[in-house]
Amino acid sequence: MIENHMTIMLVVLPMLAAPLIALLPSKNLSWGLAILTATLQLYLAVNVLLDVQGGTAIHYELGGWAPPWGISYRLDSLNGLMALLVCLINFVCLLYAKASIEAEIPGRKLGLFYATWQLVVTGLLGIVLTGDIFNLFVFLEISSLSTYALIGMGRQRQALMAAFQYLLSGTLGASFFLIGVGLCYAATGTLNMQDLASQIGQSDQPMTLYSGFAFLFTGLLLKAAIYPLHAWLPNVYQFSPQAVSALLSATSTKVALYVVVRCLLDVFGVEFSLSRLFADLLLLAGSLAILFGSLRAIQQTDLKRLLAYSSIAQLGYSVVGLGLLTVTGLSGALVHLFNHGITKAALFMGAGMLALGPGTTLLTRLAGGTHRPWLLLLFLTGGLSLIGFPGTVGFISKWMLALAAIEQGHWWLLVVILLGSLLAILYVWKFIETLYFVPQNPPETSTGPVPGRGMWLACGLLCLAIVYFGLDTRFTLGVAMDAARQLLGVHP
Amino acid sequence: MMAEYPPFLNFYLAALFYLLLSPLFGPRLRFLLPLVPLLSLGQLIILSPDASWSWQLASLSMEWLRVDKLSLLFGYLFHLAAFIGFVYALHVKDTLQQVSALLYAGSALGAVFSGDLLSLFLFWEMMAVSSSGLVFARQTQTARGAGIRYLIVQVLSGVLLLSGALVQFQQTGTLRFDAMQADGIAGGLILFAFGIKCAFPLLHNWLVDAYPESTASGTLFLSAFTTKVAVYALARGFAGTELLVYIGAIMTCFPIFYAVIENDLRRVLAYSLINQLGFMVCGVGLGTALALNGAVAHAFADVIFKGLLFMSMGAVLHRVGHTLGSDLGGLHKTMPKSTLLCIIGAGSISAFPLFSGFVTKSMIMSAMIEAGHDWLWLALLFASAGVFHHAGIKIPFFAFFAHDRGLRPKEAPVHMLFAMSMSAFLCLLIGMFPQLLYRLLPWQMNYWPYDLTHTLTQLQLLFFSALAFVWLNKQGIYPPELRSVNLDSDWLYRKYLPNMARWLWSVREFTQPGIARVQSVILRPFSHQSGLTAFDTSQLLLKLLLGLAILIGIGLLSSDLFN
Amino acid sequence: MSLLSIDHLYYWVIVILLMLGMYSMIAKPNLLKKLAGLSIFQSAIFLFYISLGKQTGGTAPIIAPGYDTYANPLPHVLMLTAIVVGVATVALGYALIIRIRDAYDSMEEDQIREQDDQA
Amino acid sequence: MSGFFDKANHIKWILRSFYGLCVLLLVLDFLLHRHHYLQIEKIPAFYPLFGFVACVTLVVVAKWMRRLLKRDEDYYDG
Repeated sequence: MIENHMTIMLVVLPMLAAPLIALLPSKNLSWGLAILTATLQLYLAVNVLLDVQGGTAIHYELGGWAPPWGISYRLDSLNGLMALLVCLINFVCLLYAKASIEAEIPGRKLGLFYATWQLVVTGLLGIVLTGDIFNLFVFLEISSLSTYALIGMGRQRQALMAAFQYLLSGTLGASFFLIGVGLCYAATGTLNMQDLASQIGQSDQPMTLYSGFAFLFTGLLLKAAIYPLHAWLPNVYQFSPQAVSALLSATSTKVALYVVVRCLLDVFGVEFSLSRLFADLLLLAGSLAILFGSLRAIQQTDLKRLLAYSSIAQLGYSVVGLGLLTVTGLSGALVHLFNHGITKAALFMGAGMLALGPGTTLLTRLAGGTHRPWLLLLFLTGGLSLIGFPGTVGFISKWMLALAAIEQGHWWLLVVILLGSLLAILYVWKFIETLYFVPQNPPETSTGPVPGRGMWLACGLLCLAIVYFGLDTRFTLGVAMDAARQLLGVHP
Repeated sequence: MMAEYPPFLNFYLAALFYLLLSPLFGPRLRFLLPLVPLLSLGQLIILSPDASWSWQLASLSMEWLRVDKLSLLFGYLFHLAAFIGFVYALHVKDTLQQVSALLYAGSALGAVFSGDLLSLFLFWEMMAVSSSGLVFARQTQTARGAGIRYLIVQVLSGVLLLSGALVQFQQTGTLRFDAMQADGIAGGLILFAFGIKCAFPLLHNWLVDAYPESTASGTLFLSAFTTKVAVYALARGFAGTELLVYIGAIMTCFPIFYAVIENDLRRVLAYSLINQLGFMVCGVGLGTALALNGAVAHAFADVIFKGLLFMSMGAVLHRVGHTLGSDLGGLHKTMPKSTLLCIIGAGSISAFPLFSGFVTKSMIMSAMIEAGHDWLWLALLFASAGVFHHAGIKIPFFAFFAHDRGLRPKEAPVHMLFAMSMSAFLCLLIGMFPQLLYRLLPWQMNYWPYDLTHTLTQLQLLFFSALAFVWLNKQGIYPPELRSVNLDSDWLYRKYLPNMARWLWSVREFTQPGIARVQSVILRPFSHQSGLTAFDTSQLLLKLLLGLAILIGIGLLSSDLFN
Repeated sequence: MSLLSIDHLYYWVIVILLMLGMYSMIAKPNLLKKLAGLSIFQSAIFLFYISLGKQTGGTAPIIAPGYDTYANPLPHVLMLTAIVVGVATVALGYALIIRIRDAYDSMEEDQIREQDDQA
Repeated sequence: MSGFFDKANHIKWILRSFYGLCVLLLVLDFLLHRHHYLQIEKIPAFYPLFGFVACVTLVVVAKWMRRLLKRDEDYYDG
């Protein structure tokens, strides 16, 4: 019985936990319940992913209503991987959040913080698992609204403005998505993804469908911060509470990009959506993102902002992989979503640990961090992964993407990918140098809160994951290849 | 059976333990470091010759242990170098340096035992990163600058290697690292990558830029591994590539001119390192058994005698604080042992009979004649005379003799002297009993260096080079040591490109007001204030809307309706 | 032109509302007015959906004798959800504005920016 | 050892023995029979001549190069 409901439990658990957490009297209890939920979810996510390995899919009909009338949930390798990413990051970030967030947010608000956090996770998992496109919109808004609230809790007052800006631009993106859904509905009369997929070819209103397609995707690309639509991201990542930056950087843009992949390949289908021009557009946008993001990252003087721009660049890699439209490229893109997720989360956590004392992430204020040599290890691992150094996860994704670029004879793309790595060295070096080789003047005596054990544990876990999945790719790359084959309809 | 794992693991694990244990035991731990290469050498010796060890990575099999005579020779050499290096570095209490050195030595070993291009790339990049730690460890502004330039060039080499590997994989479906063709994209890229690490002409600048900026012991490690791994890779991948003979000949000749006018004695040694590499590259390019043996044997000898020279200059750096020829002199009075050891190193690099350089370099020279490259042989002969001139005489002369500047530093510390003595002993041992080294060489050959002709001609060449030095000095023609920098190919990226960038920037500055005016006209209805700060919501939304409009436009255009 | 016909009038209203909302979001420095613009923008989308369900001559979808065309109820139902989402968004926006006013003592974006620039 | 190289006649003695060795090597070139691999080696006293001329050329060219290439010590920092 339970097994049948495992999929939906992933979404329902945090939704139920959220109000309970808000009501619990002490911050430790709230956190305890949150981490308990997260652990359960992680267990469930691993289980369902194991269930769908090898190409089967789980269908779940909400309330017993069969699609296209009822809402159905569908789980295959693709969203199984994403669900695992969200649950994993959620778990690790919660581990980290305890000590980190208590230094940033007054104690009476902590219950609400964890409750909101659960809502973000509910929304993200809902997006990942749902098979209904309007339901997806609702979850998108659930996660976005709770995200705005979390961002607004940042320690500096700029966080409020960042949250407000994100609210405006995020709603803009979601609205475009909604317009797109409406137009598609007008053309096909259905909201269920699979049903939609079967209707696409037969629609008698192709113009409406194309407009819907265009609106839907631009809205999603905005949520995913893909190159020309990335402008909202740096402020958000810079001013959020530390744990929230880590959570968002690893999940929210990734999940949005997942929706792009799902809609593009599964719903609209390769022939419909990826006429050559559109695929080339993705390649171009991705390449520009890689170059632009890396160059801007080099210019930054704030560690978290630098990481934010690097995120824009790294998302570009996934977009490039998507635009290549081959199994190699797509699996590279998908595995990069996962790989970059854990890498960036680790780096934001490191930044948060440095910021505990000074309360800012300005690089000049963080200089001379030699008193924490372990953090250097974290920054090195994460930084090397951003560069794409072999032995880290970053290498795996870039290797796949580079291979895919050569397969297609896109030499310029290979140059862009490698150039991106070289630029990454510069910005990675920039923060490592400032943090560890520039003596601070005057030397700041490191008082203030010391990173808690949970923070170290979380960082350690992610670092291990970066190296482990960099050396043993059977699991991550295997699932990504499965998903890519399914999406492109290629059978091994 | 237990011992059948790649030796680099010994060093990586040691690095990990050092990092873990150093907070507990403090710098005392460093006294254990020389044991690492010793124990690892033991493992290498009992390693069975057909051992192999591979790792599955994403449908690729990475071969981390391929044992043959060529890789074994370099394996022994690197263990030896690491041992000497850690003894020499016993005074260093800097965790960064120790860990970098361990990782660096381990990576070099990993590279020579790699059976495929991907593993080679892995260790290639590990070498780049770990070795740059040794440059940064000097903790000066110039070292940081040199370090980042070094790192970029090294990683660039790795990136080229990766591209080559990718192309080869795409074309042939295999990543195995064996003899390759230099024509074709894959081979070309890989050769270029090797060439950077091997300091080919015009690609050599990272070496003379960064090596002299490292710490006393750091330079020793640096000089031992990176370039020798490159020689190994060339010997394995591109033996017999004619192009390399010419490149090698140029490499032997051009650095000696720079070495004569260079002031920093460690930089002189860096130039002479390139010169020695030139001989090895020539040997690889010739590709005969004798030449290849000569190349790897010379690499072996070079690690030891160049190390010895760098160690003696390191001792000077350690005691005096700099190695500028213009400000040194007369050190033999208080550092007699270092002086003597330095002279042994100088004798070896100059290839005096009975010193190690002679028994290895003469193989390459003989192979050159056998191959009929008469003119290139003359160039190499010229370079040999030049080596003696700048490394054999100039280094000991300007540091330990020349004008007495009144410096009275203490003799080098005991552990340094011990490390240097070991190297000196090895130089003489190889020089006097070359068969010890010859027996280890990978290819079959029949060669004996000490015949009358070789010995006599070499002595004549060297003595009359020395005579020229004496004569030039007496005539006052010899260029004095001056505090200066000499332009080299790094001018391109250290001066020309920054200037270009500055120029472009000024163009931008010039046009900026115009652009801003246009912007403000377009955006006037929306702007309440000029200046783009982080919190201009209007700007943000405008940007987003513009992006949305463009994407929607293209999305619609791309539809079938318009096609 | 069919696009200009009276049949498409409501589309034009929707487009105009969308533009109005966007203009207000972009051009007004006052945060409240930006938020109001967002609200207008969202309302336009609600109208768009509602117009989708409209059938000429159709009535509310309750089966009754004498009527054979009904409006499609689904978009209307969807909009109930969307309105809830919209309300939540605006409420959150107001909450943020209140906190912004506490922190900066202003709701005008240019004044807020000045304060941040000085800091 | 410490004052050994300070005395002028010690230096003179060293130099003289050095000159002596040079002369000896030069003479040996004519007395001993050495192998000739190449045509050019047959020039009498080829190696001594080559060694001397090579080094003088090296230094002269390097001096000329220095005029071209020498910059201030802080050239790149500016």
